[in-house]
Amino acid sequence: MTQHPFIRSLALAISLFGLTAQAAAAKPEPDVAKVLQQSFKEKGQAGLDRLQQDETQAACSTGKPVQPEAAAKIIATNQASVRDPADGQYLGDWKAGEKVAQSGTGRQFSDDPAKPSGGNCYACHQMAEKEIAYGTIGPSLKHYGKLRGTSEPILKYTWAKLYNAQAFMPCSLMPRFGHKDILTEQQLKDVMALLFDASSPVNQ
Amino acid sequence: MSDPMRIRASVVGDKVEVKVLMAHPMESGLRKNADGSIIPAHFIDRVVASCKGKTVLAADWGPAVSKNPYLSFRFSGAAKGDMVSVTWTDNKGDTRTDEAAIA
Amino acid sequence: MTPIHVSRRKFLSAASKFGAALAVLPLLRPFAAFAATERNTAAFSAKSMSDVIKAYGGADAKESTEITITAPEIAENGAVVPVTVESKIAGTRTISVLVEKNPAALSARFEIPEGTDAYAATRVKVGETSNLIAVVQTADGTFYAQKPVKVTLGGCGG
Amino acid sequence: MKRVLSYLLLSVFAASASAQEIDPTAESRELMGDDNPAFFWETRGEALWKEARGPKKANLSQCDLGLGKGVVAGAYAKLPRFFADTAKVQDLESRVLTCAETLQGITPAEMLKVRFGNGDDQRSEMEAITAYLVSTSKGAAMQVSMKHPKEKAAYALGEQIFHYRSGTHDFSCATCHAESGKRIRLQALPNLTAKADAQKAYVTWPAYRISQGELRTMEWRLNDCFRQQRFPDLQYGSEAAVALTMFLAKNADGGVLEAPTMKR
Repeated sequence: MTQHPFIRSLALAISLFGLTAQAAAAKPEPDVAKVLQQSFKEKGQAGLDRLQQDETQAACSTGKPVQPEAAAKIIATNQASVRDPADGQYLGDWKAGEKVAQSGTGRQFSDDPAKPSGGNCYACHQMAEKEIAYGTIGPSLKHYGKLRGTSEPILKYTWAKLYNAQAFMPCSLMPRFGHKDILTEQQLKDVMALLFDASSPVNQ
Repeated sequence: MSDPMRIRASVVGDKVEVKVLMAHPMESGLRKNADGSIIPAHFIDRVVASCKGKTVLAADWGPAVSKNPYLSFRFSGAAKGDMVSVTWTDNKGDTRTDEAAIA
Repeated sequence: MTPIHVSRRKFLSAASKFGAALAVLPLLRPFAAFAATERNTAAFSAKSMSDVIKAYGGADAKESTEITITAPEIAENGAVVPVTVESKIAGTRTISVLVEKNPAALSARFEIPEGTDAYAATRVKVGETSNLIAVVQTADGTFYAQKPVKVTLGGCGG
Repeated sequence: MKRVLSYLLLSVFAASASAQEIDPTAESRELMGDDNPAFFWETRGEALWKEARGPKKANLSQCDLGLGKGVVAGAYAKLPRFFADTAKVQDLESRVLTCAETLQGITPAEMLKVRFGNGDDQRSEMEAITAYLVSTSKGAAMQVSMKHPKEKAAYALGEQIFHYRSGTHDFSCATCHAESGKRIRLQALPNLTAKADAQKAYVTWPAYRISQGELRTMEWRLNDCFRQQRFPDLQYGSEAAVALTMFLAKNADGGVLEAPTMKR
């Protein structure tokens, strides 16, 4: 039942080698969606459509590790959704990126839909060393660019990971910031700069 | 109308330990409403505790004391059954007095 | 409270309108008086420890290891930070709790009559990571101790 | 011997370091002591419970919370449960709404006029009543029945809702609450699928939330989690709310109730 990304991908790797090949995961009972529709009400910007799952969400709601067939499908679907920046530039302004990383609002029924959403990166990740209030749901991103450099492949991979984390890790806990229109292209670039810019606090 | 305070006074060794919880918004005067208007300051600014006619603690407070304030202190010269009385007054002139027997 | 109290309040607000409160107040409020007294608005609007001490007619404060501040290293929420101050300095008459970076530094000032321990516990608002300062007045002078408290973000952020 | 001692010491330090890492704000809670403003809600709630109100001018003292009419102490430890008169599984809050309607003639809409208080002049009667009722179960161990088929069904439904990923952010309850030793920002996250964590979490609600100056109940806790999951507004006492509470309460079986407590 673990959600740890490493273990999950390990399990995936093993099952891809046919060691634990099993039938596809059982689907949730059909009436859950109906009960949810009856138990929630639209409020603010959050309509009842928020309760309708896409294929990826449904496949990741079993409470069990995702099975190989479903995993391959998730990766394929989500890979196809990734859009590189229109102008080919991956890096924006790290100072704006830090603001995106700090902000946890956006898309909640209590939020003003006219205001930009945050990325809330610090909720789950360590980033700049001076920010001690970081979560541990995701891996530490401290010194992200310093450790990896800024080659084209690593920029491209990181962009895609922010855009749609499920393109690489089926049932990743991370929101699909680009694919689900949570962050704008400019905001994604700014977060990229926060991760890669040599003067960003993440790399100090 | 404000809720009564919770006053707990008990003998600890040769002292009396008093713990008081007060129900009060302790509004700082710095916060804004949803419409942008300032919420006026509203806070307890004076607290006096007494036992057997003698002041055992007095305090001046500002709006930086937390909402639903807590106060604890210790004094000598009283015994089980004696009454401890606490009075607060706020910046709007509201006041409240409650008392409790030392246990 | 008594009508006298109210009229003093009115006087204070009138006085502060003319900017006179700063000068007049310390005179109105003798240092060791424990009876109902006038609020020292100058002290409660002061931005720094030294201005708070000045407002109470004190002079330079000496740092003292005989004052203990108990407060969390990391506050779970800045809105409610538990703080306890205990002074072992003989003849402690008042204990003040200050938050260095709050808009007004002074949070609370406790008057300690004869027979009451030089000890007070309360909970204060701490707007941002800051020093908590405890100032103790005795007949011999003014002393202080300080302790840093980190204020951070908890929860989901929204 | 020395070696063993220093090893023991080392492991003690290692243990405390990791506890600090997982829950950096534990010291802050510790120093708060047991002087909890929840007391004000408990007092108000008790008065509301005993006051003759509503069109029927009755109080709530004949309410059956599962242990028989008028039995309050210990009832919360056995909720949610199936009630024959409503033919439904109910949590504490939805059961109180039933009692207010049948005994006092006060409609749920009236009871929920202020569903969640604002820590100031907008006070929720349900938060006060819930605080009072739960406080009478302090020290009781959670013991939730799964005998009735509807109780089993509610648990199973709750488990599915717990894992249901949806909305703009793909979040489910499990996103944050299905792994041990994690935190969000500095906040330790209970793994609600693991016994020890599930107990510790459940037995500490309702709680006085110091950041809001308000007493919060499990109905609020679930509603606000879903808000942050970017879901719509979970309805008070709805089938989903009760089922999820059933899942959490049953997972906390054996845990000793401490609520109302104080939280950040």
